[in-house]
Order: sequence, then structure tokens, then C-alpha cells
Amino acid sequence: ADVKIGFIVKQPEEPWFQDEWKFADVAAKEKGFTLVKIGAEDGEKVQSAIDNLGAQGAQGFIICTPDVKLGPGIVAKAAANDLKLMTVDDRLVNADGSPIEDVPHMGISATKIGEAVGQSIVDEIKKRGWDMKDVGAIRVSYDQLPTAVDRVEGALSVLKAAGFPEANIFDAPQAKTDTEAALNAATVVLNKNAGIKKWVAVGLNDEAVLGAVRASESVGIPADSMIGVGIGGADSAINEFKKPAPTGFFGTVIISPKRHGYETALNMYEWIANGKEPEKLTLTAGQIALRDNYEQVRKDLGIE
Amino acid sequence: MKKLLLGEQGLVVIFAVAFAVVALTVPNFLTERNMLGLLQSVVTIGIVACTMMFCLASRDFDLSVGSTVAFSGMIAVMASNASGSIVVGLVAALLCGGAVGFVNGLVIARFRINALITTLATMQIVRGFALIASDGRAVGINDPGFYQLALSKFLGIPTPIWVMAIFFIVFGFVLNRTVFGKNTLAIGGNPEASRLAGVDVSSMRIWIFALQGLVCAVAGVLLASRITSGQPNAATGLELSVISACVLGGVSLAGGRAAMTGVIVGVLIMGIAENVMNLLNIQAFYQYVVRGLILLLAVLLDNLRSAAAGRRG
Amino acid sequence: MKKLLLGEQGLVVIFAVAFAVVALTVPNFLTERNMLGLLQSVVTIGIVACTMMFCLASRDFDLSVGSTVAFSGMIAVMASNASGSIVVGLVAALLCGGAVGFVNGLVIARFRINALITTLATMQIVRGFALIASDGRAVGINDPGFYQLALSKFLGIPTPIWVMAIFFIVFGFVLNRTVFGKNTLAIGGNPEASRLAGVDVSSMRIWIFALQGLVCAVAGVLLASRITSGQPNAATGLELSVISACVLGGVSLAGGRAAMTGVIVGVLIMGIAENVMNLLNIQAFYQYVVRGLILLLAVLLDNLRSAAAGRRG
Amino acid sequence: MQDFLEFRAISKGYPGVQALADVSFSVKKGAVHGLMGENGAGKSTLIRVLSGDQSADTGDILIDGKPQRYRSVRDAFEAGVIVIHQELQLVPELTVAENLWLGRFPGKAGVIDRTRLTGVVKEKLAEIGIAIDPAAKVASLSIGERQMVEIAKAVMADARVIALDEPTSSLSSRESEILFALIDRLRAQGKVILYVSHRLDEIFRLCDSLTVLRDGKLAAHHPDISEVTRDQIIAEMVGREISNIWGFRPRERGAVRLEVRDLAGRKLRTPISFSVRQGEILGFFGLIGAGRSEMARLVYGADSRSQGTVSVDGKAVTPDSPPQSIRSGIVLCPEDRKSDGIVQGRNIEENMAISSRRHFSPFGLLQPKKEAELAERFIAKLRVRTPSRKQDIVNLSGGNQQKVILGRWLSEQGVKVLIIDEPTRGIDVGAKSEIYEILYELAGQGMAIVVISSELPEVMGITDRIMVMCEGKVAANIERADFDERRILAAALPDVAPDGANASELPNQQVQSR
Ligand SMILES: Nc1ncnc2c1ncn2[C@@H]1O[C@H](COP(=O)(O)OP(=O)(O)OP(=O)(O)O)[C@@H](O)[C@H]1O
Ligand SMILES: Nc1ncnc2c1ncn2[C@@H]1O[C@H](COP(=O)(O)OP(=O)(O)OP(=O)(O)O)[C@@H](O)[C@H]1O
Ligand SMILES: O[C@@H]1[C@@H](O)[C@@H](O)CO[C@H]1O
Ligand SMILES: [Mg+2]
Ligand SMILES: [Mg+2]
Repeated sequence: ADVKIGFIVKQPEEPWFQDEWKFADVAAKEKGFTLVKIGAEDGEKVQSAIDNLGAQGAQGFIICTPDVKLGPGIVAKAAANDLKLMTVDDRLVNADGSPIEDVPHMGISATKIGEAVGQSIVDEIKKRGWDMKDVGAIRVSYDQLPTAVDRVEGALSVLKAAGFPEANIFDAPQAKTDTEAALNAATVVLNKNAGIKKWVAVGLNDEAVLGAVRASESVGIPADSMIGVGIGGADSAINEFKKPAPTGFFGTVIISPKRHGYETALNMYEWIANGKEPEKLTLTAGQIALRDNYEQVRKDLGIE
Repeated sequence: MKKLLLGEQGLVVIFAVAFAVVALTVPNFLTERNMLGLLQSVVTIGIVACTMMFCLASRDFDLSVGSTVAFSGMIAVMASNASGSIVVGLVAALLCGGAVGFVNGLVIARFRINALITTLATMQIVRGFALIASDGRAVGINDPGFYQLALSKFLGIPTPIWVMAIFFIVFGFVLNRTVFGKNTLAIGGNPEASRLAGVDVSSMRIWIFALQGLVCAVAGVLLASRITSGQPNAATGLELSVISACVLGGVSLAGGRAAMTGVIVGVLIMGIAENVMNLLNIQAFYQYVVRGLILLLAVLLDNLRSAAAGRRG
Repeated sequence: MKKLLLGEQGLVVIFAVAFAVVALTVPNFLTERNMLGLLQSVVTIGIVACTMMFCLASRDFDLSVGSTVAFSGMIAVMASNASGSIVVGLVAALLCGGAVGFVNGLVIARFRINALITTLATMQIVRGFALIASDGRAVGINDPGFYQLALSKFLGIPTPIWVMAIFFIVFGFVLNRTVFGKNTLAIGGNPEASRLAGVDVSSMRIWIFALQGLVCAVAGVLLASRITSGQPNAATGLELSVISACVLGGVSLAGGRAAMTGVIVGVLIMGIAENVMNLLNIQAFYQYVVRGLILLLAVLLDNLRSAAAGRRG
Repeated sequence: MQDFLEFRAISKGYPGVQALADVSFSVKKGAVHGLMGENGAGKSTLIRVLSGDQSADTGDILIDGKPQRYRSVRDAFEAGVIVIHQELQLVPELTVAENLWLGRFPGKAGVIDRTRLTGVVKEKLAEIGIAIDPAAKVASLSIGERQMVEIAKAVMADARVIALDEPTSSLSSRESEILFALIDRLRAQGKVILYVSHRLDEIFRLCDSLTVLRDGKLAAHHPDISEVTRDQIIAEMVGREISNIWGFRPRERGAVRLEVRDLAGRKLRTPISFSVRQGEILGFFGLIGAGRSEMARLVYGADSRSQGTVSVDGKAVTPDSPPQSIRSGIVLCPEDRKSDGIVQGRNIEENMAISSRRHFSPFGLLQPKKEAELAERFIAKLRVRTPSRKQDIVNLSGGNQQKVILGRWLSEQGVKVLIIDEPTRGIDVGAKSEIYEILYELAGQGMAIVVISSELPEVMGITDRIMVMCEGKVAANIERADFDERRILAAALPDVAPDGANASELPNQQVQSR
């Protein structure tokens, strides 16, 4: 029979998910199955997306859920519709917070990515010979998104472990997850602490860190006094590296949508068509990319 | 034929025709599974639209419904986890939802503050409460019995769909056959005349908002049960979907005009649009455009119809 | 004193008092840097509020502003990248923004479709266009000269703030001192009477929407310059912020009442609230609650004031 | 009989206006008491205080000797007071029956008893001789019919005290007769009726006693109306003698100015043709729903035409839209001031200048000085009672609003054709004669004037020619020399009864329903 596979993502507008879909499509072409791409921004939409897949005769689906706590509901819905289930990026958890281990998962640990960000900042601080006492850290936060908290906290934990004074970390809560909101929030932090001349910035993604970098420019902090490290590595970050002069956007942790999109789709196909069950857990790593090596890193990760 | 199209029930007829076309052309649409999935996908919008209809008909506006749905869903889960009793959870959710609505009504009716601003404010405050209560994270349900609210079936049809159907019937009746309904329409049609006729406009408004809060709580509980957790971020943007469904269904934002059949059709149009776009595998970005065009087309058709029927805009 | 508080400019006085209190109690608030930062943070809202005021004053509604800002920002960047000329980019953005507004106006005025539904539809369609045009990705600016739009300063004050100030003055003048402004208010007061008095209501509405689109394009260009890229997801939810700012500033959603000073105050209240919350390090979830309470408080104060002044709600 | 309703030292002020100052008088049981006074004298305010809608600053209302302490409309209703307000207070989206029951729907446990809802209304409407379908939406009724629905409220309520604020201002003589018969019946039942009107004929026809207000103060109280004369009342109201309200002056009639050919539209199916000459005042008379207002709206382009042409001085007016009509020199002063006339929330000056300001606003820039001058000129000329030209128009009394709307059109320049629908609706005697004077003056300058009026004496008093409409068609065209009350009325009636019955003999004939 024809194989039909669903690929549900939580934020279809995000380039990351566009890429995942794009690479899943590559697998679909290779193997000749149909890929149904559905965006589902909240729990309710996830439920109807699964019903919808069931109704159109899909045999399985891959999902990046808007919230990991939706786990039991998704598992139940998938079973009710007789669909095979795999997760990508974010791993489902039970009511008590433990991961649902039965569901094959390919993902990245939010905390791990955060730690990579923190490590590269710490390295750069040392390289520039800054005294951590004189440096401020902008924590561009969006705390209602659990992944965001995990990433940012991951980064800050590395900073703190390296001796970064806790008192120098300042919260800049974004009202929304776009650059303008981050810019406005970070501006306040900079103005409030006008005495601090050297800054680092972390946030949930490239857009958030970019906001902090723009804020530093608007209050006249020179590019070499700012170390912003983002997460994602999509175009907004690459654009920074392409600018003629370096900006305070120092680097970004690129995570590869290729494996996530291509491999999960392929595995699901194998599972459906040939009964070959996928690995229960595959973790991929992020890789830090800087102005001078981003092209190489992207090639290594199979993007471009 | 012409009479059918142009009559009071014209929207329903247009809808029926559109439905038939979709059923014939879109594969997998008219299957029992898909129909049930579709109906389940509009449960939240459908339930909340019942009272939003009253709100709009009385010339008011409620932007806080999404937050209230999320908040009361959270409360249901947290209270039943804490007490070990699902009933306690339900009661707590209804109380909280009702309280939010009551406060909205009180502020709007007694302090005469613009409904848009008031509910925009409570929308944020209540969302804040939901986030604070849960520390921004979804809360899982301990007692699997809670899931049964959404999973159980009667005559093969899931309970939430029954609940929605009952709400449609009850609120349709309330609108057309009760003093409450007529007073609502009167307030929206001419608040001054209603006041001068002795209708207690301000307590009517408080009641309508309180009812809206209660109904949001019901929707919130069903949603939490369906998604098996209380989520502080659930139902964002619900307000606009619900208001669109109502307006699509012919409820006038200028007040005074509302009909349950229209609202049901509005709710279904929204649900079918989403459903069909996914069945046809329309790309995410194009879905935005299509969604917008469907909205436009639906009101345009309805307008042409009523213009032809010689009614006043 | 009493006269001051209760007069036409009462809102402004209340605001001045609140401002003084904040300036005295919140550390770092009244510094030049913070003031400039604050003003820059409200540029988008402030500019768009100018024309939203006209829209609301004429009893209309525009939900598509956020999408239009994002879309025209994208277009500015893409067109100037493609042509190598910033001017071409600007013109393209203005044309696109104006076109979106014009279509809104045309559909609303000529086909008499509800403004809420129409702009809800175009909000989605235009967002879809922005996403499709950019494939959902941020588009970087090739020519660094583009950044100068937002970075350049005059008398120590960044250009965007000047632009906003000029818009305030121009639209304040248009509202109070021109036939266009008076006709806008008349339409809001009683559209049918205005039509019978010879006001060309439908072309006025088209103009108002087209102007709104143009102004959104200006805001979009400045925003793109400020964040040094065109972002298809920029400015989501802008519509509600702008409408709140207007309503806070005393613009009536029922039409016919508007004042530029009020709108300026409304915009500033929104900006100051965010600014002060961050200065005071209020936790993210509590910010929701505080934001809601400030909204409520501001309208409540204004209502008490006008009630005391014996005006009608 | 004893005094049943008593006002004791009632005062009520608004910012800048003392609407009522120390007003005291009383009315006996079973009496119809007239309330007269210039526009803005305080009549409606007094009635609003009686209705519980507004509370007096000081003073008391006594009913049957008991002081009333009510704080809301409901309280007043419970005390047996029902008020029919000057402006229509109906909900257009609800049916006639629902409007009549509004505030006290019949039924059990909140569920409406639909049989009673329409049944009782049908009975009551038949009883008072109004043939309107209780199930019809009010939005589908004409103004006149709506006014009848308002009046039916008084009967439905079974109150002890009934106040009617200018109930006949949009009724034609035939509906007025239905109302008068009704009032006679209520009087016989021992109710107290407070009756506000600017029409002296009605006052003398109906009232047993009379109070005249002036500038918010009691100007005169006449316990027995038979002891006063018309001229005396006018003098008490206006403060001067007016010998002849109409003051008709014949004029030269010139070439044809307005030419209407085969005009028809959605609500006026039968094509209509007529012309008006320079300096001519043409009157349109008819019963309610005769189609006069529809005709006027078609000529003005307020509704779109399905056929026919309108031309001014031989030049066709196209396309049919109000701005085009104004540019071609046609203006229309509409009949329904609340929905089509006043711009709520705007002040007097803005309401007056809305159309004419384009003549003196270069590049669309306002000239505040000129607008102020214009407003002051017409406030004085039309004697608009207001503390300032910056007053919001909704705060004016009904008659004063009407004057402002008139001022809007009288200040327009380059007008060749002036169409006024019910020009003196709700306007006091003093101002009426001023308005007529202005009309003669404009006609004298060569303007063609069309006056639509439901008041037969007015049409006969001021026009050169009368066209009578009946059921959407022109039924007669009569020159001034041939004016004859019976003939005009006969033409206006849908089916002429044998031997030329006139309206007053047909009070209970049913109004054409639609
Ligand atoms: N809400 C208000 N605010 C300010 N002034 C008001 C208000 N209502 C009435 N007035 C003023 O009170 C005075 C009395 O008005 P009222 O309506 O009682 O007059 P009236 O005798 O009924 O006149 P008309 O014959 O024109 O109906 C007028 O000068 C009017 O402008
Ligand atoms: N709101 C309405 N909806 C539909 N038809 C209407 C409406 N109002 C009036 N008509 C129709 O238009 C015709 C003309 O009514 P209209 O009220 O204009 O007459 P008129 O001679 O001006 O009388 P009036 O004194 O009431 O203004 C009526 O026969 C009626 O059928
Ligand atoms: O939400 C993030 C998404 O933005 C992308 O970075 C992949 O991981 C998900 O958890
Ligand atoms: Mg009056
Ligand atoms: Mg008429």
C-alpha cells in the first residue's frame, strides 16, 4: 500500500521547522512516500492534526510537540488512530515529568545546547582577557516556554561555574519572541547598568540574542565589548556574519535540521514499510559556529 | 430556490452547498472518522462561541476567553491533583472561570470601563495567574479518570461533542425563548431604550460575562482532559477565532443581531477550513492566505445574499 | 487644580503626575539614556497609532497593522537588496503598505464587509505573503546605509523618534484642523447623517485605510532598519497594543471621539509600563498581571475623572 | 376632584444650563394637562424627571398625595408612571410585540410565553385601531408606524400617570386622530395625562388644563383651559405677539429649476414626475407611508435610483449621490433628525459647518473663525437655545437640534433646490414663523423649495402648490388658488369613502399596513 507519513511541528513559521520539513521531503522523494506536513501550535491543534492524519489514512507520524507534557494525550491519540509515533526535537514526558521511553525519539537536549552557548562565551571572555567582575550578562528570557528556560539556564550554569558573578546577570524578559521585543527589554537592562561597559548575552534563539546585540549598538557599546551567542544558525544569524564589519553577535550554536528531518522520516518509513523499529533514543549535538568558520560548520552539518 | 438562498436561513443554505462541494471533491473528508475529528477540533471554539454570541449581541466584547479557558483548565488539573478528587477539580474550575467572568462584568458594568480594555487587561492578568500557578510549565494529570471526560463516548460519539451540542441547543433556546435572551438583544439593539423600558442593563451585562466565564471553564476542563494536562499557554488567540466564528455567523458587532444557527455555521466553517487544508496538504504559509480568503469569501457571500434580500447592512 | 484635573486635558495631567511619581521613585528611570530607549521602544506603536486613531474615530477597526508592518519591512529589505538602492526599497515598501490598506478600505467600504473580519482576513493573508516571500526566513540587509535610517541622530535624538514626533504633530493637525479630520469624526459620530450631509463616506473610509497602510509601511521600514533585517514574524500582536494605546488615550471604539494628545499619552503609558517593570526587575509572569492592572487603572482613573466632570460615558 | 399628580419646586441643572428652576404645579385625576413652551424651555426634562430616568436636583413629585422616592425607571413604572419620550425609544432588531413587552416579558421561569406575547399585543393594537403586525420587526416600520408603536406602550402598561412628549410630531392628521380618541378614552378611565406639544390646535382639542414653561421656569398655569386664548398662550411662551404664523407672501415664479422625470427606486416603484420653478414653494402632503420621504431621498440621491432623471436648470444630476446633488445645488433636510440628521458627539458648530465648510476651507484647512461666525449667525437667526456653540448636539432639546440641522442647510451656498422633510417637526411657534420667513426669503431669491409636511395647515399655509401622494403615487396636484382641505384629504386617503368623508370622521380606519 501507499505509505503516508505525517510530520507535525509546533511552530511552522520558524525556519528550523521549515528546514526539518524540507529534509523530510527529501526522504519522501527518495523512498516514494507521501509526507503530510501540519503545523500545530497548541495541544488542541495537535489533537485534531492527529485525527486528521488518521482520517486521511496515514500509517505513522513524527511530531515536535508544543509542550512535552502533552505526552500521554499524544500517545493515546496515536493509538486510537492506529498510527505509529516518533518524536523529534523535544521528548514527550509523563504526568510526573519522566520521559516516555516507549516512543522513539531523536532530539537535542535543550540544556546541552545551552551549555554549548555558555562554554563558548566563557572561552571568549578568557581569550579577550576580560575580568568577569566587570562583565554584565543579559539573560533575554521568555520563561513561559520551558525549552527557553532550559537553554538559557544551561548557558548560565556554565558561566556561573566558571566564576561569573551571579549579581552581574540581568534578566531581560521579552514580551514576545521577536527581535524587537528582545531589543526593547535589553535596552532597559543596558541603561539601568550604564556603569558596566562589557557585556555578554544569551537567549532562547538567534532572534533574542540579536535583540540584545542591537540594543548594545543603540546605546553605543562597541562591537568588541559585546559577546552574544545565539542558538539556531538560521538566516538571521548568518546575516550577521555576512555583515562587512563584525558585530557583537559573536557566534551561534547551529543545530542540524537535516538529521532531524531526513532521518526521522526515513526511520518512520522503514518502520511502516519494513517493520524495522527505530532506535528508542538518538541524541544529536549542536555545534558552535563563528564568523570565520560558519560556512565550514554548515557544510559539516549538511546544511546548504 | 431563490427564496431559500435569500431567506433568513440563507447562510445555512450556502453552507450546505459548500459542504456538499467539499464532501464530493476532497478525499477522506466525508468519513465518519474525519467528521468526528472535525467536530472534536471545534469543541472549544463552539462552546465558547455560545456565550460570546450573547456578549456581542449585547454590544460587548470579550478578549479574555482564551486566558480563562487556559486558567480554568489549569485549576481543574491542579485542584484535582491536590485533592485527589476530579469533582473538586471541576467545581474549582467552574468557580474560577465564573469569578473571572463576574469580575469582567462588574468592572465593565459598574465602573463603566470599556469592555475591550477591561477584557484585554483581564486577558493578561488571568494568563499571568495561570503562568504563576504552574510556574510556566504544563501540569500533568495524576488521575487517569480525568481523561475519561474527553475519551468517553455515548452512542459512538465522544462526550465533548455531546457537550457542545447540548450547549448549542440550550443557548439557542435561551436566546430566542427567554427573557434573558430578548433582553440581551434589546440591550445590544438600543441600550438607551432598554434602560428606559426598565431593563436592568448593568446586571444583565454582569450576568452575561459571568456566564461567559463559566462556559469558558467548561471548555477549559474538556480541553485539559483532551490534551491530558493543564497548559498555561493553551488557547492563546482563541478570542479572535471565536469572535470571527460569531461574526461569520451573522452576529453583529454593533449589537442586537444574533442567531444560534448562524454561529454554529460560523464555527463549522472555521473548522472545515482547517480540516480541508490539512487533508489537501496545503503548505503552512499558503494556509494563512487561504484561511484569510475563506473568511472574506464567507462574509462576502453572506453580504451579497442579504443585499439581494434588501436588508439593511 | 480641580479644573485642571477635570478639564479636557485631565488625562494629560494625570499622566504628568504619574510620570513625576515614577521619575522620583524608580531608579535610573529619568536618565537621558533611558528616556531615549523608552521613546525608541514605542516608535512602532506610536507611529501606527496615529492612523489607527483615524480608523477607530470613524468607527472602523484594523487588525492587519502588525502583518502590514512586517510585510512592508520585508519588502523594503528585499527590494533594496535586489535593486541595490535604498530609495527603491523605501518606495516599494510604501507602495505595498499603501496597497494593503487600499484593498482593506475598498473591501470594507465598497462591499460593505465588516471591518473586523476583513482586516482579520488580510492580517492572515499579508502575514502569509511575508512568509512566502521570504520563505519564512529573516532577510539580511546588504547595504549598511539602510541601518542609518534608525541609527542616525539629529540633535542627539535618533531619527525614528523624530519621525514619530513629526507624525504626532502632522496627524494631530490633520485631525483637528482639516476637513479630513472633521469628516472622520463626523462619520464616527453618525455615518448615515454624515453621508446625507454630503460627506463621501465610502471614499473617506478607503482613504483612511490606505493612509493606515502607508503609515504601517513607514513603521515597517524603521523597524527593519532598527533590527537590521526584514523579519516575517515581526510585529505580531501589534494590533492589540496599538488599539489599546488609542483606547487608553480616550479614542472611542464607538467612533466620533479622538484626540492626538490622548493617543500620545496612551502610547507613552504602554511604553513606560514595560520600561518600569523591567527597571524594577519584575518577574516575567508577574509582568502580565501588572500590565493588565495598569491598563485597568489608567482607564479607571480617566473614567472617574470624566464622571466627576459630568460628561457622558 | 383632588390633585393627583403634583410637582413641588422641581429644579434641575446641567452644566451651563438651568433646565428647570423651581417648577411647581399640579394636575387633577382624569385630566389631560398640556405642557407648552419654547424649544429648550424644559418640557422634556420635566418629563424625564417624572419617568425616573433623571433625578431632580431639588423638589418632589407627589402622586395621589404620596411623595415619590423612585431612583430608576423601574421604580417609576411600579409607581404607575409611563412615559413616551420625545425621541423614539424602540429596539429596531426586535419585533413590535417584543418592544411593547420590553422590561416585563410575560412568562414563567424566564421562559417567554409566546402566545401571550403576540396575543395580548394583537388585541390591544386592534382595540386602539392600529393595524401593525405584532410579529413585524420594528426596523421594517416607517417612522410614523414606529411612533404608533410607542404610543401603544402607554396602553399596554395600564399606568396611572401617562406622559406623552410630542407624540404627534411625526404623525399625520389621521394617525393623530387615532391617538386623540385613545387619549379621550384614557381620560375617561381616570388617568392623569401630561401632554407636550407645539401644536396649539391639539392642545385646545385635548387638554383640560395647561402649564407654560419658559426658560425652565413656570410662566403660567391655567387650571381651566377654556379661560385662555391662543394669542395669550403664544405670548406667555414666546414673550411677544405673533399675529399670523404663516405670513404667506406671493412671489414671482421663474423658469423651471428642478425637473424630475420618471423617477423610481426600490421603495418607490411607480415612476414619479414633477417640476419646481424658481421662487416656487411646492408642498408634498400625504399620509404616513405615502412615499414622500422616499421620493425626496431618491431626488437627493440618498437611495439609488432604478430609473428616471433629476435635473437642475436643465442639467442632469448624475451620478445619484448626496455629494453630487449638493454640488449640483440640491440639498435635503431629512425627516428623522436622530438617525439621519445630527452627528452625535459633535458640537453645534461642527454640525452646522459639516457641509458648507468646503466653501471656505482652502486645501481642506479649517478656518475656525469663519466656522464660529457661521454658527453664531444661525444660532441667533434660528434662536437656538444653548449655552455655547461648542455644546454637544445631543445635549440640546429636540427642537433645538432640528434648528441646528436647518442651519446646516441654510448656510450652504449655491443652493438652487431646497427639499425639507417635515421642516418644523418639534419646533416651537415662535421659531416656526421665523423658519417660514426664511423660506419666503430664499424663494424670493429664486430658490426652488420642496416642503414635505404631514401638517395640513402648514402645507396649506405656506406653499404655492400642493402635490398629494397616496400609496407611492401622486394623487393630486393643486394650485394655491384651489386649496381646499376636504379635497386634499380626500386625495390623500387610499380608498375614498362615499360622499367625501374627511379624516376626522374616519378615526378608526386602519392605517395601511405593510
Ligand atoms: N444632557 C444634557 N446636558 C446639557 N444640557 C441639557 C441636557 N439635556 C437637556 N439640556 C438642556 O436643558 C434645556 C431644556 O431641555 P428640554 O429638552 O427639556 O427642552 P424642551 O422644552 O423639551 O424643548 P423641545 O421643545 O425642543 O423639545 C435645554 O437648554 C437643553 O439644551
Ligand atoms: N424602513 C422601511 N423599510 C422598508 N420599507 C419602508 C420603510 N420605511 C418606509 N417604507 C416604505 O416606503 C414607503 C414610503 O414610506 P415613507 O415613510 O417614506 O412615507 P412618507 O410619505 O414620507 O411618510 P412619513 O410621514 O412616514 O415619512 C412606505 O409605503 C413603506 O412601504
Ligand atoms: O523549539 C525549538 C526550536 O526552536 C528548534 O530550535 C528546535 O528545537 C525546539 O525545541
Ligand atoms: Mg423636548
Ligand atoms: Mg416622511
